[in-house]
Formats: sequence, structure tokens, C-alpha cells
Amino acid sequence: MNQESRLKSILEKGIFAVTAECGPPRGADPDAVLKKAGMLREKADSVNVTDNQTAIVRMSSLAACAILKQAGVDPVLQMVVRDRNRIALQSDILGASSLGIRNVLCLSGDHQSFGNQPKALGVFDLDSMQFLQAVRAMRDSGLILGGEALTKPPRLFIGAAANPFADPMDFRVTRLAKKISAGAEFIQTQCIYNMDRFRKWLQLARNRGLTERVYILGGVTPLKSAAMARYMKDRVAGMDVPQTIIKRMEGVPKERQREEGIRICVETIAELRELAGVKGVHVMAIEWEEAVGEILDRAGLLPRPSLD
Amino acid sequence: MPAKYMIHAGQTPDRFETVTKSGIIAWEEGCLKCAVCVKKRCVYRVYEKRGLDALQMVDSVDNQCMNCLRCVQGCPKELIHKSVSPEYKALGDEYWSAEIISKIWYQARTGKIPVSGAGYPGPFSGAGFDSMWTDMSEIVRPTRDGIHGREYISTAVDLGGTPRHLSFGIEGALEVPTPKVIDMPLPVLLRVPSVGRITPNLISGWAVAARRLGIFLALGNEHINAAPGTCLSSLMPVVEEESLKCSAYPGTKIMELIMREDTHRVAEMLKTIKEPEFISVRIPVSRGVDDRALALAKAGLSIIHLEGTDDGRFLDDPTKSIKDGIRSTHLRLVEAGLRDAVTLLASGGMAMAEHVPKSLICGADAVFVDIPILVALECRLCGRCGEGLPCPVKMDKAEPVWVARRVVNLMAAWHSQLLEVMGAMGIRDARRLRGEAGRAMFFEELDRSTFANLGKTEEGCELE
Amino acid sequence: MITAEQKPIEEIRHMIMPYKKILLLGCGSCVAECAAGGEKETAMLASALRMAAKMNREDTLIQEKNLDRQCVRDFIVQLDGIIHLYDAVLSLGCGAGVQAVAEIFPEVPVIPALNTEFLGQTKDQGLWLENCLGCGDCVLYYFGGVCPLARCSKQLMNGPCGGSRDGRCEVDPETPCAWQLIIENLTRTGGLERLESVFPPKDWSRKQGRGPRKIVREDQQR
Amino acid sequence: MTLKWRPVIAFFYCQNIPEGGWEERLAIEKKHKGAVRLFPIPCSGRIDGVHLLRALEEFADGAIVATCPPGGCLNFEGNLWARKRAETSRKLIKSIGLEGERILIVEGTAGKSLDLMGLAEGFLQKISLIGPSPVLYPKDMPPGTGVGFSLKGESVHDYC
Amino acid sequence: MNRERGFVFPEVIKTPSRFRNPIGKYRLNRSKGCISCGKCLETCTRDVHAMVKGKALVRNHYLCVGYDCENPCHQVCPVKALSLRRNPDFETMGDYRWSPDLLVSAWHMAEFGRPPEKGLEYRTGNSGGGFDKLRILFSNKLKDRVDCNSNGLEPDLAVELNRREDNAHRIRIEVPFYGGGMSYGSVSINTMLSRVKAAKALGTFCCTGEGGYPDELKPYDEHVITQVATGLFGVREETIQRVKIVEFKYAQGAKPGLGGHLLGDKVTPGVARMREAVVGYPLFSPFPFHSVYSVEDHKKHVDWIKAVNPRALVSVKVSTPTDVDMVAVGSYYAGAHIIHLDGSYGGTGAAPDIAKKNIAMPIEYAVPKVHRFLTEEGVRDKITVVASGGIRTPHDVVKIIALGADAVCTGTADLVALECIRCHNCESGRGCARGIATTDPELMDLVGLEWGAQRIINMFMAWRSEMIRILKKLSISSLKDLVGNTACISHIDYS
Repeated sequence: MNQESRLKSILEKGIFAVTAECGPPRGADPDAVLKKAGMLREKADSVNVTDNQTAIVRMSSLAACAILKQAGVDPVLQMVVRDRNRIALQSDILGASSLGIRNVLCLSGDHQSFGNQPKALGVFDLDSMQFLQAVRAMRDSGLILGGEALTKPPRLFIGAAANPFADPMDFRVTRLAKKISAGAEFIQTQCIYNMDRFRKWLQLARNRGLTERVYILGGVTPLKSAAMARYMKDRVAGMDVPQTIIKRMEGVPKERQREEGIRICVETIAELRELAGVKGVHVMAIEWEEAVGEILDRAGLLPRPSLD
Repeated sequence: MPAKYMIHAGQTPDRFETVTKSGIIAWEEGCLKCAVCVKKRCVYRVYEKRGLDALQMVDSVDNQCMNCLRCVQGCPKELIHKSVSPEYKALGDEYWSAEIISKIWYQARTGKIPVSGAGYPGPFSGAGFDSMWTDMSEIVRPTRDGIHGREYISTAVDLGGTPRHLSFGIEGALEVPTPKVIDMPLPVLLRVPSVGRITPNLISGWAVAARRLGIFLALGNEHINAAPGTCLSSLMPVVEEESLKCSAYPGTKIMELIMREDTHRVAEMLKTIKEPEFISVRIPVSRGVDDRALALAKAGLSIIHLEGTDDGRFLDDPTKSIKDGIRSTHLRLVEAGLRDAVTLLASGGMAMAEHVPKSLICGADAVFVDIPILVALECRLCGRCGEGLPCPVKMDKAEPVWVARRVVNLMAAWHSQLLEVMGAMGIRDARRLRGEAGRAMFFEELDRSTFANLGKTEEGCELE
Repeated sequence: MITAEQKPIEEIRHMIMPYKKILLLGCGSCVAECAAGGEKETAMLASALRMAAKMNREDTLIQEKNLDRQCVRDFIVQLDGIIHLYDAVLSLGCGAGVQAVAEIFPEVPVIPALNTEFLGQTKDQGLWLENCLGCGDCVLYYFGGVCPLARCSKQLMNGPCGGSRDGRCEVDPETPCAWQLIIENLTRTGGLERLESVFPPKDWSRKQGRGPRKIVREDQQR
Repeated sequence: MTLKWRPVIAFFYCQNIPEGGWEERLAIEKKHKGAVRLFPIPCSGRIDGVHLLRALEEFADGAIVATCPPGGCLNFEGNLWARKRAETSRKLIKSIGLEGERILIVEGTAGKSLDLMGLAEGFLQKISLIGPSPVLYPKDMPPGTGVGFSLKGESVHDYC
Repeated sequence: MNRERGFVFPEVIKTPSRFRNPIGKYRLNRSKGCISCGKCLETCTRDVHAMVKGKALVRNHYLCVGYDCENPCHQVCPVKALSLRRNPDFETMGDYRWSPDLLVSAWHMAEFGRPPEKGLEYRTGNSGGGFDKLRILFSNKLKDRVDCNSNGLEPDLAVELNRREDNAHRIRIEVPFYGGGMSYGSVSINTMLSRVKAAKALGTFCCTGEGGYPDELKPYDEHVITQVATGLFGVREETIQRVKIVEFKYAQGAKPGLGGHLLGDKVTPGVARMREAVVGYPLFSPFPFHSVYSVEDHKKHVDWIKAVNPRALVSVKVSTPTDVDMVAVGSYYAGAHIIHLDGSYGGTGAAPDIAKKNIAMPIEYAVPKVHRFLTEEGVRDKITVVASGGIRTPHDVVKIIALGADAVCTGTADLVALECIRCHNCESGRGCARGIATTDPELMDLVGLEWGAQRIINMFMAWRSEMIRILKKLSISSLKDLVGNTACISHIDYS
């Protein structure tokens, strides 16, 4: 079993990295995970496993990561602070490392009110920033919160998310800087549709030298339809879908909208590759993992280089 | 001098939340719940006595309020406002005004004189009794230690006629018959009002009150049996001419005859009556009342009752007041030299204590009080009973004892007020008050004589 | 102040069902300020409960009384000699009041009629807003006078999250994003640099987890 | 005693509406002997939810509030608050299973007179259709034998 | 202005209400729709609106002149958020004599020192008779006459009080009014001091009433009239020697022939000490002076004062019976300098309603009667006639002087300047809820001394300026020329 993070290795080698996303099933069926693994293996360098995304109960991210790992995929364990207090979070970090999981993405998580457990207590004992810091300290200093030493520190490549499209704009880069100083080694961004704003954000990050301190992976999501574009614009928090994109999707007949979505996605990836400071792409094909291969192929990112 | 006349009054509470002028509109919405709320600062602790009477839908806050407006002026959110209560506005009518009604309630409740601070708030003058003022004496007054002092101001009057003079024989024996008079300690008689649903309880209470006051209650045939037997001597049955003969009430001292026709025939008829000893003859106050009264006096009748309308006017001329009827009758009798041969009683619109001395000054010997003895029982003069509607103060549930106490209280207050007026005038005997028009001031005369010769306006002049 | 809202009447009816004589106890303090348990609300609830009882032919006596404060013994003892005439007390006090009354009169069940909500501010007439968590360790200084724990949906101490949009919170667009306010305030009044470093995890032991918290002021004690 | 049920309504109205005079009041009382209990109020803003509830609790099958037209209140917003309070009370009675229609609030229309008699009759009719108030005539109890509606030891129907 | 002595009248200093929400005739409502654009603030010239922390609000309803406004804010409001109404609270205040308009006008004068310019009727009440039907008449002839005040001097309002020209003080009051008697006990010490302080500033006097002469008044001795009434409460030789004017009170207009009665509740320790009485027990002033049953007795009375204080002016306060003219003449012959007629509509701390309403005649009838009789007797020039009992406005003053008085006494008006609202409950509970006619220490403090004095000064300065305006308009240069000048007034029923 590979003991290193493939994602880390790719990024360190200066190769334009590719990550994809895998949502665990709403059931206890490991095959569903394996099926998605099959679709993404060889396509992406690493695969993120979401942690009860949009606050809907699914197979635990940690378990799904373990399955992926067994299937030969390099998983990125997403962990949200919504559902676990600092004790559970730290213990899961240790567990993940022990299972050979080598990437962790520290997140706040979608608010519980959006999902199917709106009556749940949101824990938010730590926030994502504090969590990053805690994981970094566990790994680098072998200390947990409060300063006690671990018998063996975890081995993890530590990531965080960033949303260049949320407000207040000016503070977004500050927050990126904070995440970096808290311990983030790679950043996966929110889906990019508004390239102008993304460039602006990137420029600010570059100005502060942040792009030199962290690997930024631009997030993309292929649109399935004009309706989805509109939905994402209006209903999904933190999402910025410009009118031009919606127009473009609406401009083609319904049956060809998927194709158009993929085309936009491919174009976006092409643009991202040209940007200084973007070190990779994170493809979040929501419940459409089969499209990932096509997108990456058309974007010229396949096949993935071998590290051996 | 008889034993001093005292009326023992005592607090007798209302049965219902009383209607007062005040209406408070207080909004809770937006209330800041200030640490020291203006409601807590209320000097009269009005807001502490809060309580909704679900039957009347009256909040006790309203009728306890004394209108200082401090809460209105102090609330930081200006959430409290005042308004005149609609129930108060609806009380009574133009003559029996809300003001009069609520003052009667107060007196019936407490037995006390209405007293207030600041000057008189009412209009300059008015119709009827309101167009006269009583006099005062600047330096002379009868008693040395106040009107309630040890020296006695007598409010007693006599019912019955007295001879113009007495004559004595050589031995000093009286040559004329001893005058037959009833001594009444107060120049007031009660009588059953013409309005309201009169129940046996009310009659019973009123009769008791009359007895305790030493005065009479005039009442119709139909009510006699409702009065307790012990009060018989305080009753004054009122009968129609035709039923006169068959309606002698043993034990009564006085009865009243409603006169319909020919004076002489009635006079003859009355001569046949032995019991009761005193008979009052009631005639309406209308045009020519003075002539009719004179005719009765000449025919030898000794008690004449002048009856005006319930709002104190002539029956046939609403522009004329009962006060004018009394005055002209009195003067006519004086002219004829017969004034002392008769007792003049007056009724109609006696609503306030001041109407008693004012009637006396105009020439009456005593007055009948009717509607106020009903209002004393919280009656609102709403007239609902007349329409077959339920009484808002459940008059039928009034207990006789309570009724009596309320009426005694009212009369106690009126008595005290009579003393005030007499005291101010320096008059010590109510009998002396009768016809003392020179000790009164009449608006029409005064106003004209004072103001008729001021500057005259002309075209183009300016008034300010 | 402490805010509260009346419970649904069905729930109240269910709770008082076993009792025949019930005293409704209003509170003139915080819950009166937020129009949940003051004199007026008590009168309304009492009337409604009496009606409900009559409708259902329940032979229930419901009477009302108001205390200035239900969380202080000196006010509660005013019930002495009264409370025993009842089978139960339905309290329109906050949770603190309910328990205080129950503690002083343990023989009578005390039932809450309100849901105690939060510590907050009267934002506008008829609008109350939570703005304090009562965490026992005030951090307002660091956050420009806006509490991220009480006012950020995710209690972020290093926010804002990616859902902040046009100054609004992703969870409820009616709610202003606390972090937007924090950043604005600190921009205005200086101190934005405080946000450059990562704010360490909160010490929640001051808030909960050790049983009821208490404050001891020896200088106030006798 | 006849057991036939006659609806009784409590009618609150602002004294400032032009039709709120004594004559109108007496006319309604005369026509509906006891069935319409009229409560003129200094301003509809004086109306409290408690007034409506207590009326329903004590004697009325329905309670109606008539206010001046929007913008016509002498106290500016009295009618606004009256409406809100009536609505709150309606919610409350609905929550105990009483028909919400037993509380009605009617606002005047600017420039149009408010026919109190008509309103009273309309509401009486509406209440007749809804039926006796289960508060005053609890289940299984024929109208006229209610026990729940006495105050200070006297039956309210003595008055009505 | 006093031409000889150069008397300087006090300054008017704006002195607003003690209460948070002063009551005016109108109310403005700002609905939720207000966008705080500030247009109303720009439009209003009367400081009705204010902007507080970016939110526009109506701060001073009471300054709004309502429908008389020349540029109404509610019409310029771009979102129609403002609406104007008569204030319903205003309608519940006052009575026939002191209409709400008069009350609010008096408050306005007490705050600003000038009559209200718009929106309020400040000249007459609604009693439907007497002053309220009398009008000052400016005849056409005045239009042709050369203005006798063209020399630039203001008409002279001063009144000489000693007209007997005996060896008593020559006293001139700079304004034709002084403060009527209100006893310590019926009003608070703060109220008393406010009145007397104002009297000093205005160059006039103020009477102690019959409740004694509190030490606090000592600094104002020169401006105090002390009263000798039947109860002789607090009357000592020393108090009579302290003052320049001594007033005998025979009767009071509100309760003529009845004497006085201070309820036990109002007999606080301070009052009891002053009156040499027992705390909590009611006090009666009997009626009449039992040593006075004739004019001769009366003369002895006056002589007694002259013996104690030879230079004192003696004023005799009587009410208005039918023979008031005889009483006045009797007083003159007894040696009085001032005959003070207190009409039946005067104020009181507490009196039976029956007395206030019915006994004795209104001052409007008494003054001409007395004036005529004294003139006929040939002694009108030898005695000063002071009228009181229902003088509410500068117009009332002008009218009563034109009917034959030389000057007036005020009482209720002073209290209204202190924000008396005429609720008539001076005697109930803890006394005046507004802290004016009370001895309750807590309520008393509601009226500050400086505040009270300035309010009274302001109001009377407004009266003064109004009277000067009227005299100028009447082309009268000295108030003396107005006395008994009945051509200057007209009664609307007989005009």
C-alpha cells in the first residue's frame, strides 16, 4: 500500500494536479463507493470524499475513504466541524492516518438546517481554522489541543477550502492567509464560473505571496442544465454563477445542455491552467462522476502521470 | 328649639363599577417597561387597582383616574392617552347631565358634599336655576363656630297653613284655633319618580329613608303595600280625585290629591275628609299656575304642590322654568295677603342640592325630590327599562337597606349643602329663606344692567 | 434580557390536564418585556384556558396572579398561603422562574407555560434578537462588539464562512452576516489586524458541562 | 325557561365612528333585546385581547369590533392595534378549538358610513350558523342549561 | 417701563415644560413608512421635528400649529408618512372657563414669554358669558386719531396703590396685577417662592394667603403682602411689621361666607409649625371675623394694623354679594387703601362645589357696580380697586379695568404657568399630582424654584406685552385712562 499522499507528490513535482469528488452513498453499501472509485481511478490524482455534504446523512467520510484507499485510490478525507467536537475530530484524524489516509480537507460544513436533520445540534466546537491548526500541530509537533503529546503523530497532507466568491471580498484573501498560517498546505476552491472575480482574488493572493505558500486547486463543476445553473446561482450558498453562463446554457436546447456544461467546464480548466498560482483543478461532478473522465480527457489532463 | 337635626351618613359602596368621565387608552405594544414606569408613579395608584369587569367591560383604571395626565405626559413612548368615556357621554340627557348624575352617585356613596379645588369650571350661567346666584353676607353670620358648630341652623319647615295673625282674649287665651302644621326637619319630600322600573324593594328602601330623615315619601296607590308598616307615618299617598274617598290610609299624616278640575268642588270635597289631617293638592306648573294657586288658597286649601316637568319646566312651555312658576305664584300669594295661609311645595327637575335653597328663595316652602333618589341607586337614566330592556345596574337586585342608606346619604349631603348656602347668607332658619329674592341675583337683570351700556360696535370697527 | 415565547396551547392543556385548580403565575420581569408572560399575556392565557376547560366540560378552576419577578425568593414568597389552594402552578416565567418557584414550594407542581429562548436585545417594536450566548468569557472586544458565537450560524471564530453573501447569512438571508458586521466595525473603529491571527479555540468550560454555573460574590453575601 | 338558543354577541365599537351615537345604540338594543351587548369604547385602540376573550368566556357567542377606517383613527393607530389584537385573540381561540369566526373585526371605509345595525345582524346571523358557543354551552348540554357562564354568583343571562 | 425710576423688567428666558410630553392642540404621526429624509425638518420653522441618530422623529408635537401652519410638513413629505390631527388628549383637558386652548396658550406664554402666534385661542374661554362675551372694542375713531404713543414710549401700565395720600407707603406696582393669596399649605413652598420671586422681578407683589409667613419668604419682604384672615394662622406683630401691604381677608370668591378648611392630610409638620397647629388635624378658618359685625368694627380692625405698622397699606379682600358696593364704601370709610373684590369664579384649594357655582356674583358684575358707587360717593379716586376671581388672560385684565378696576390679582393663572392642568383635585390624596398645590415632599419637588419663577415671569411678560399692544391700539398712553372706560369694550349680546 502506498504510504504517501499522491496529491502531495504530484503538487510537489509541479505537475498540474487533478482531484475529483466522490459523495458517499446514503446507505451502508460499499459497492456504491467502489463503483465511483472505478470511475475516478486513473482519472484523478486524488479523490475527495465529502463529509455528510449539505448536512445529509451519508456513509461516513472516513469509512468511504478507507474503501477508496483499498480500491487503490488516493482519498482526501473531508472533515467538517459541524458534527464533532474537538475530541472526536482529533481522534478521527488519528484514525484516518492509521488507515493510511494521507489527505485531509478541514471544513466548517454546510449548516445543519439545510439537510435532512434540521433539528440536529450543530457542534461547531472548533471552527475550520482552529481545526486546521489543531491537525497541523498534531502532525508537526505531535501535540493535541491542550499540549499533550501523541505517541505517534499522524501523517497527513492538510488542505482547506476557499471561496473567492463570497463576501466581504477584501477579507477573503486575508482569510486565505489565515488558513495558510493555520496550517493549510493546499486549497480547493469553490466552483469557478465567474472567472473575472476568481482572477481578481488570485491576483490579491499573489500580491500577498500566498500562491507561493500554498497549492491552489481551482474548483469546477460541470453544469447539467440551465435549470441547474439557475439553481446554483439562486439557491446554493456561496455560489456565483454569472448571467453569461446561464444565458449560454439557456441558449442551447435542453438535450444538448449537458454537452454545453461539459464544454464550459473544459474551457474553465483551460483558463485555469494558464493562471499563475493555480496548481491544479478540483472537479466536483455532483452525482455525475461518469463525466469526470470526459472532461479531463477533453481538457488534456489525461492520462495522469505515473509517480513511480 | 328642637333637638339638633343630624343625618347620619355612612359610606355605602356602589354595586357596579361606576361610570366616570375618564377613559384611558394605553397601548402595551412598544412599551419599554421602564424601570420606573409612569404607571408606577401614579399618585393615585390607579394602575395598581387594575381589573376588568367582564360584565361592563370597564377597566377599573378608568374610573379611578383623576385626570392629572402625568402618565400621558410622562410615558417615553407616548403610549398613554386620555379620552372621555363614551358611557359617560351617554349618561342622562341635557338636563340630567352626566355631571349631575355622577355627583349624585358620589353623594349617595359617601354622604359628603362634593368638594373640589380650583375655581368653578362650568359655564358662566345657564337656564332655569342656573341663571340665579345666591347671596352671601360679608360680615354677619349666625353662628360663631361654623355651620356645623354648636349653634343651630334650622332647616325645618312647616307643612300647612298658618293664620295671618293670632288673637287673644282678655285672659290671654288664644281666640283662634291652634294652627295645624307638620314640622319637617328638612324642606324636602321624597317622591317616587315617574321613570324607571319601580320595584317593591325600592319603595321599601325609600320609605325607610323617609322615616329616618323625618320627611315624607309621596307614592302612588299601587306602591303603598310595598312599604314596611313601620314607615306608614312617613308616607304620603298620592291619589286621584275619584279614588279619594275610598283611600284613607290609617296611620298616614298627609296625602296628596292630583287635582283635575274645579277648585271649589275639590275644596268642598276635602272638607269631608278627616283623615289624614293634611292634604296637599297637586297642580301642574303651566300658564296661569299663579292664578290657580291663588284660587285654591282662597278656597281654603293649605298645601299646594306645584308640579313641573322632570326637567324643571312648565308643562306647556319649555322655555319657562319651574323657578319662574314658583316665583310668580309666591308673589301672587304675597300680594293677596295669603302667603302664610298656604304651604307651597314644588317638584320637577330638583337635581342638585342648590335647587332646594334656590326654590325656597323663589318662594317654595319645600321641594319634592324624585329622580335623584333613583339616580342615587346608580341609575344611569338610560331609559332602557322603559324600552323593556335590561337594566345595566340591575335595579331589581337593589336591597332595601342599601337603597335607604344611599338615599339617606344623598339627603345628608344635600342638607349639608343647604347649611352652606344658608350659612353664607347669614340666614339661620330655612323658613326665613322662603321668598328672600332680594338675597339672590338673577342673571337676566344683572347682565343687562351691567353690560347693556358698554361700547357699541359699528361698521368697520375691530373687536378682539 | 431573557426572552421567551408562549408554548402552544395544546401542550399547555396537556400538561395541566391532571389538575383541577390551577394558578397562572405571570412575571413582570424579562418575560413581560418580551410580551410573553406579563400581566396581559397571563390574563389572555387564563381566559383561553378557562374557555377550553368549559368547552370540554372540565371542572377546572383557573385563576391568575402576577409577581414582579419569579426568580427571586422575596417575590416568590408572596405566594405563601395562596399557592396551597391550588393543585398546580402554571408559570409564565422563564425557566429560571419556573424552577425557583418550584424550589420554594416543592409540594406544588410548577408547570412551564413558556419556552425560554435566549438572551437578546429588543431590536424593534415586537422584534427581539439574540445577541449573547452567556458563554461566561466575553470576547466582544476582539470582534468589534459583535459576538460571533451568538450571531454567526456556525459560531465561527475565524470567519466568515463561504456562505456570506451581500452581508447576509447563508442560513437565513434575513440575518445579517455577523462576520460582515465584525469586519465592518473593526474597519471603522480600527483593530482589523486582530483578525489576521487565528483565534484559538473557545474555552467552553465557562459555558457548560460542569452542572449549573454559579456566581459567588462574597461582598454581596451576608 | 325556554331552551331555545339565541345567540348573544358582544359588539365593541369606537365611539368616534359617526354612527356610534346613543340613538343607534338604543335602536340596536331595542331590536335585539339582550342579544347584542354594545360596548362603545373611547378608541378601538382601547380594545384589548382580554376584552374579547372575557366576553366570549363570560357571555357572548361571538365578539365583533368595529373601528374607524384605516387612517381615520383620532389616535392615529388605535384601529391598527385593535386589528392586530383581534387577530391574536382569534389565533388564541382557534388554538383551543373555538371557531375563529367568533371574533370579527370590521374596519370602516373612508367616506362611507358603518351600518352598526347591519353589522350586528350580519354577525348574529353568522354566529347562528356557527351555533352556540361550546364555551357557554359545553358538549352534550342543551342550550339554555349552561352552567359555565356565571359571574359574581349571578347568571349573566339575568342581564341579557 | 417706569419712566421715573427706570425699572428694568426681567428677561424672558425660554423655560420648557417639566414633562416629557408637553400637550399641544395637535399631534403629528409619523408612520412606519418614514424614510428619514429630513424634508420635514427643513420645512418646519417651529422645531417640531428632530433627527436622532439618523432617524427622523416628531419631538415637539406641542409646538405644531396644526391647520394654521403655512407650510405643512405632512404635505411635503415625499412618502406621505406624516399625518396631522387634533390631539385627542387636548380635548379631555380644561373646562368652560379655562378651555384647553387657554391652558395651552398659558403654557406657551410661560415657556416663551409671548402669546402663541397661531393655532390657539388665547384671549377668551368658553364659559358663554362675562369675559368670554366681552370684547375689546377698537372703534373707527381710533383710526383717525394721532397715535398718542408716537413719542416712542410704551404705554404706562404702572398702578399707584396708595391713593389716600396719607402717611402710608407710596407704592407703585409696575404691572397692573399682583399675586393673590395662596396659603402655605394649600400650595407648596416652592410654588409660593416661585410666585414671590416672580413678583419681585416684575416690580409687583404677591400675597402669602392666610397660612402664615414662612421664613423662606424673608428675602422678598419688600414684595410680600401678608394676609390677616379669620383663622389668624401665623399672624404675628412681627409679620405685619415686615411688609408694606397687609391684606384683610373677609371672604374668598370661591367660598364666600364659608371660611376656610385645610384638610388634615395637608397639615404636615411644616404647615403645623407655621400655623401653630397639630399635625394631621384639619384647620378651619371661621367666618366671619367674630370681632367684626359693622363698619365701625371694621375700622377698628384697620386701625389695629395701622397701629402695628403705621406705614402699611391696608387691603380689604371681600367677595361679591349683592351689596358689594356698600361693602366697598364701608371699607373706604374704615380707612382701607385697597378694596380687593374677589369674584365668585375665583380659585381655591378646596371648596364645596355648591359654593363655587352659586354663591355671590361674578367679578364682571361686581366691579362696575363698585366703580359706579364709589364714583357717586366721590371717593373713587381715594381707593384702589383690585379685582380677582377668574382673571385668566391679558384680555381679561384689560376688560375688567375698562369696567372699573385699577388692577387685578391673579392666582390660578400663576399656577397654570406652573403647569396646573385644572384637574380640580388639589385636595385629594397626596394633594396636587403635579406638585403645585401640595405639601407632599416628594410631589413638591416636581416644581423647581428657578423654573417656577421664570415660568411665571415669562407668562406675565407676555401679558404685559399683550396689554401694551392693546393700549397702543386703543391709543391710550396710560392705564389710568382705561379705568372705567367702558367705551373700549363691548358685549356681544348687547352690541
